Amino acid sequence: MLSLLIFLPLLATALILALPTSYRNSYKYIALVFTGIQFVLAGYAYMQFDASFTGINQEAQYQFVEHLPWIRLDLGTIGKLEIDYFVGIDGVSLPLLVLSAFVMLMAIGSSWNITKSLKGYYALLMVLNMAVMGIFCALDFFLFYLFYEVMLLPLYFLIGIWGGERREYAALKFFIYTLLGSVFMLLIIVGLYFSVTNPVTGAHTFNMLLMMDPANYASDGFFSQFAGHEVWGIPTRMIGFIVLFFAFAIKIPIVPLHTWLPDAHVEAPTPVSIILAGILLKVGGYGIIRTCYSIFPDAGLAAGWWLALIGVISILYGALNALAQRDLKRMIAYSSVSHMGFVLLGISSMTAEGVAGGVFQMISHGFLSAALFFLVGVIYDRVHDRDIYHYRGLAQLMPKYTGYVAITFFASLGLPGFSAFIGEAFVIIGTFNAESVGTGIPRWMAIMGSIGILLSAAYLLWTLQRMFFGETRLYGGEAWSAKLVDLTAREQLILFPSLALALILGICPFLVFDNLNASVINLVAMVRQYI
Amino acid sequence: MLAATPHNTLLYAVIATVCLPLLAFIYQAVKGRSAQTGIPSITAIIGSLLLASYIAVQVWNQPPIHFQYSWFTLGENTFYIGILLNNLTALMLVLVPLIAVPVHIYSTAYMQGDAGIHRYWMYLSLFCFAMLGLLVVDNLLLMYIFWELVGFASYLLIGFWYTRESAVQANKKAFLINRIGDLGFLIGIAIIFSEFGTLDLHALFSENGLLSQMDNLSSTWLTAAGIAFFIGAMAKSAQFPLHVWLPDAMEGPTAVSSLIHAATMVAAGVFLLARIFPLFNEHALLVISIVGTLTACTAACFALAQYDIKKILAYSTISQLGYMMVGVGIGAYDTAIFHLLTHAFFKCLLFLAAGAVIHEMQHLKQHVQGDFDPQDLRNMGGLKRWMPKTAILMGLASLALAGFPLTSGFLSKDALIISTFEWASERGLVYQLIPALLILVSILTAFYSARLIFKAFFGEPRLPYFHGVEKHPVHEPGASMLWPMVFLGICCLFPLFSLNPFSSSHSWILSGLAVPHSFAAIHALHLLIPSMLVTGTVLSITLAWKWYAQDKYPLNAQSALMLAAEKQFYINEFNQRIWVNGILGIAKGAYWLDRHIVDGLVQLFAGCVQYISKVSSWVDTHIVDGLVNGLAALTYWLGNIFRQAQNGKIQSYFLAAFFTLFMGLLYLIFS
Amino acid sequence: MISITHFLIVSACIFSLGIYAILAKRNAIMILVGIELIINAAILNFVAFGRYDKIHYGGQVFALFAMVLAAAAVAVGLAIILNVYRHYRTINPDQITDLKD
Amino acid sequence: MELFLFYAFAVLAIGSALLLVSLRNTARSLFLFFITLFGMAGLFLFAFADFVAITQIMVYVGGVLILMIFAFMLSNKELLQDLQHGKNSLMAFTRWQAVFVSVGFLVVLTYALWQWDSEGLPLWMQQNIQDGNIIQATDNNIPQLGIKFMTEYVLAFEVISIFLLMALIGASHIARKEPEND
Repeated sequence: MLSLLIFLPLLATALILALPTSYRNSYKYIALVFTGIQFVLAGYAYMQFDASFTGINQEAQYQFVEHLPWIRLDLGTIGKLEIDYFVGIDGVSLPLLVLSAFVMLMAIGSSWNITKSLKGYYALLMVLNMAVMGIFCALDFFLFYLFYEVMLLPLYFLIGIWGGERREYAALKFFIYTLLGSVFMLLIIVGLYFSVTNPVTGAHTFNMLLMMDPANYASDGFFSQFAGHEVWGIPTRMIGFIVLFFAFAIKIPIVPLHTWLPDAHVEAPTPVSIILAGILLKVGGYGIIRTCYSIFPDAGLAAGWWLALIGVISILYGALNALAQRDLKRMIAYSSVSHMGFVLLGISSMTAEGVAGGVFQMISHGFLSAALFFLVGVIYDRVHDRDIYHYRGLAQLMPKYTGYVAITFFASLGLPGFSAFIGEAFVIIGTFNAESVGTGIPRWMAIMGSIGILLSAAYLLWTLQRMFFGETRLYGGEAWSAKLVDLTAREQLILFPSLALALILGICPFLVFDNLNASVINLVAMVRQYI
Repeated sequence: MLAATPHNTLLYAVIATVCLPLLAFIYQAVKGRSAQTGIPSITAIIGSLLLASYIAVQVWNQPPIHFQYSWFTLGENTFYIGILLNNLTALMLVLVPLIAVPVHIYSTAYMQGDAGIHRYWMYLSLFCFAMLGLLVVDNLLLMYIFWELVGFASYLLIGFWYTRESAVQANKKAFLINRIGDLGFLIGIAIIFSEFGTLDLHALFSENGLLSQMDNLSSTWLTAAGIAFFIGAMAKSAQFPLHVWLPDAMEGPTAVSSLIHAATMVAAGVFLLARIFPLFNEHALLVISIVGTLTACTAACFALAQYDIKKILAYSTISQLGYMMVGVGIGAYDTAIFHLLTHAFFKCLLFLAAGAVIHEMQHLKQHVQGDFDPQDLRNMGGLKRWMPKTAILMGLASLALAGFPLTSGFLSKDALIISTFEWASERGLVYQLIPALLILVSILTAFYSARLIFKAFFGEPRLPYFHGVEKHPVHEPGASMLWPMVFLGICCLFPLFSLNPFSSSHSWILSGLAVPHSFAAIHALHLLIPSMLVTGTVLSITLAWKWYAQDKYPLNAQSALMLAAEKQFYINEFNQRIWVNGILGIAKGAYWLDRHIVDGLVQLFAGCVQYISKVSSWVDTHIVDGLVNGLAALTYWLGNIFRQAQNGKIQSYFLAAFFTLFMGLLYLIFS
Repeated sequence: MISITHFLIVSACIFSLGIYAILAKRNAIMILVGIELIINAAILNFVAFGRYDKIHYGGQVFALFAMVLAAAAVAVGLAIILNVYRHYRTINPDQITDLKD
Repeated sequence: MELFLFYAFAVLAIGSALLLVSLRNTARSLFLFFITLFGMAGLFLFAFADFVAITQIMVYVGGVLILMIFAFMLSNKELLQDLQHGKNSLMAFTRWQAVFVSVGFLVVLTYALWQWDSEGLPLWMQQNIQDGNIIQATDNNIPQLGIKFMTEYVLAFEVISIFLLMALIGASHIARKEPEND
């Protein structure tokens, strides 16, 4: 079931590659159909999901598990190499899986206008699709890492070939940044591998779930909780946590490591921006929950204060930067930094409300930012300009577009009734609550974080006012007004579901929370035992 | 879980009351441009009114009724969707549609012919839905949701004429300032949640709620929570210094101003405070009363110097909201709600009447192709000749605002001021400042309302267009505008609220709310205060008559003080310069930081790596590869030289042969 | 009696000049002349050394043989030159480059 | 006196050869070549090879040189061309290459001679000098040569005769005029 979900796009890739170029107009339909099937499969998984399973650290608590031995090598004195094909989902990965399938559909829908070497484009898109699905399902760290790396490559090419003017620069920056992170991750993976043994077979293992149980660590293993190893006076487990966090923090991204994001977004074509913002950033948040906190709960708890501080800084800094932008896409990119800061803040609070709010914020930001980038793509497609000051009074020219933009902006600035509100509000509430449960996050951080909500309203409304209201006045004059036609049916077809979803989740957050809750409680309990 | 069956009808009635405007909103949103009549909205709001009346009758003076459904579970806490009905809710639930219906009907005429009228009805219904939802919900989270939705609807309506620069500036400002309040609200929610673990109003604030079981109400976090919620209320109810959005919000259509920015939404802050009243401890209450007093005073002063007819009314609203806040702050939130109710009617009427005037002035402007501001008092004067009914209704509302006997305003204002006096006398001399200031404000209120009436309707017309126009465009408004005004005018009179026109204590509202006051009643005040107020009011009206109706204005209108008052003591400029520019400056700085320091470091790092790689690449190309290339080049060069030999010239071959021979000889000799 | 070294030095000079003529002259006939000079230098050496061999008379015999050979070479060479001239209308070896790569 | 005459002949031979190679006029060069050959023949005399000297004059001057002059005259257009277009290419690269190689040979040979001289005469020469088996000025060489040709070197003589014949036939064949349509 999950394997089908993961590897279906590969079939599409093969099909696209096999078809001669004369069928190039059918590629998008192939991609669409396969992603559609994926979405249906993800929906089926959602329907079949039993919300009472707690996931996180026990294999029995995962669902749709497929656990096959993959690579078994006897390395003699070093021990036995044990890599499994191990996939399964719990409450944290399920919503992200559904989100990925949904955002992929959006991305393919917005690729309709791409004309440059379609075969390569759709093939890469499908490979990317496979990789992200794999990341959210993988429970073997080796497999996880594999998918993580596979994800980078198509993105590099998608930005580097189909991007804007400075695409090579942006693609390279993105690639090197992320590669830097994954190299660090590999370091920790290897360290963990040599510390952890499978109690059944006695071999070293990459199984994440086994890594979460302190009993499986060799008594003097490098990352063992009981050995108390230190490097430069820092406990090894703290180092492991920090380095692993660093790897995912680049993806989220947190503030000092975020500079790839605006460049990558600005240069990437619209569908890639959608995937970047909609799925890729979530890999960071997901990774922190799935690996950092689950494998190093003690270190995570100790570092929580700093993580929350980074989250708060990201929120405020991202929002302030967004306020200073002239480029619409760049503004949205910075707003992503700000919104993802909430995710980090929520997770680091380690309260059920905070973590669930963080995950919810990821979901919500997933399709809202996708919708935002799509909306930017709409006017960029028309006149190839993204400067906010070059537009004025678009509302008269493009009333439907303005309507969608206004709704999306309000949804993403956290208007109640839309999903972003639930995410942000519960992150704030959870963080505020952290002091009561003793995870060490002071309350002023929640208050500072909430200022981010105010700032996000400021930059979004200001943009709305500058671009859409007032008398129509365009930089490009009459030529632009002729080109700036209102939304087409296809564009509405893509936007409407995402906004509808935002509304539905805003009103019915239990659609996510019910499935999420058991896992979150389990995670929080696992971490809090180290208080 | 469903409550006992007899209440089921009530539940459905409540849901229907709230959702009828929502249905109207959805219907019109789907229909789009073709839904211009507004009939769905009007039908919905009338339905809501009827149902609300039914609910009020059922609920009034009954124990609170509470419905609750689980919404979602998060951690160990379950969040509920629920309805909590008590007397306060019932009152407000009737008030909102009661005001809204006349406004809707008025709008059919007022907004006629506007290009965006389909949006107007949509937004108006959305507002009604949000406002009604805000009233009935049973927990703070839902309340917050509707709280923001109300602000959102207000945003949409203020910016209704979105091509006007000032309108879109105003709605942005309104939303942002409300956002500040929302943050307060949100933080308040967070504090409550982390202290009590629930957000349920009933569980928290009912008679046996969590708060009443607390021994020590004076903990810091509780004070913080109180102040946080008050900040929320401050923004929504336009309390100083967060009031700045309300005067600007007058950019919206006047009917909207009357409903949202005078009668209902701005009163939501007072409603919120009343609903969560047990939360407030001494400190928080004192802050509330001080801010309320300050607001009442400053807004009254600002109102004195305004020329825009709507702005005067806006400031007067702010000032009256200050009164209500004082009412809450002294613990007598029943008087505050009472004043809220009476104020809703007369202020709504004032706005509608002002709207009628503006409407006619607009007609005049179009008729004579003149270029003047139709809202400016200085362009009016002597209008009673053409619009006598409007003049009478507006005068009536002004009297109510000024607190003249026989009007509703007299009752509520007196009740409020008397309570304040009673409260202050138990505390000490410094506290007496608050009631004293309130009396002063009351007199000022009378003065500026009189100024408004006299300048607009009395005296001689100030514009030349009024003279010698054949068929005069200025006339009484049409029936669909007039009748709602008449209805509201009736509601401004005392019988609706109390059978005894001179004593508020017999009012059914006060007895219905039954708030236990923390201070003893002083009966002497019930005579003293009203007579003081009436005397002051009459005097100030007389003075205003002399100054404005008879044009014997003794002051310099251009004096610095007057200008400062007109500009609200430059508070907007202050905000602009300090906050807005400050934050924009910080934002620019942050971006600079991002570009040059953060990204700069990355670039520097990248540059270093690049430089190193350039060096190594240089080494590679010039040294390592250089050797190889050099060898290749040498071979090539030699090859070229030898190729020269292969030039087909016999002598070259000879040369080569001899040269080789020569070399061989040399070898032989020297080896 | 003249020492052998004298002969050898003269012969070396003639030899060198012959080489020079072969390499530098722009006329096929002069190249032939250069060859003759070299052969003459060789003959001089033969006779100079032949003086010390009265028994076999190898030096003078071979000097005579060399002359015959030279004459034959000249005859064939000149015939070739004539043919070349007929073919190329020149006897400047610089302009006859059909052997070029 | 003997040495003086030797030097005179040597200077005559070398000088004319030098002049020969440096002149641009082929006709004059050929006449200078005649003088060189004559000088060389003179030098043969000093090596007591009178027959060789006579043969030199007869074969070279009477045969080779005449042949050359004929050949030159058959292609004498070259002369005019050379005079008209020939540029003074004293500095030309090929010229310097030639100078280098020839001077190089001269130096090497001289050096070799010097080396050889200092080592003393080879063994067979010393033996012959000791045995008195060297040709004296008074010796009559011609009968000896005839005897040697017919006895000791008869095979070489025959071979060279046939070779000469072949060369003559070949030369005449090469030099013959080709039929027009061949």
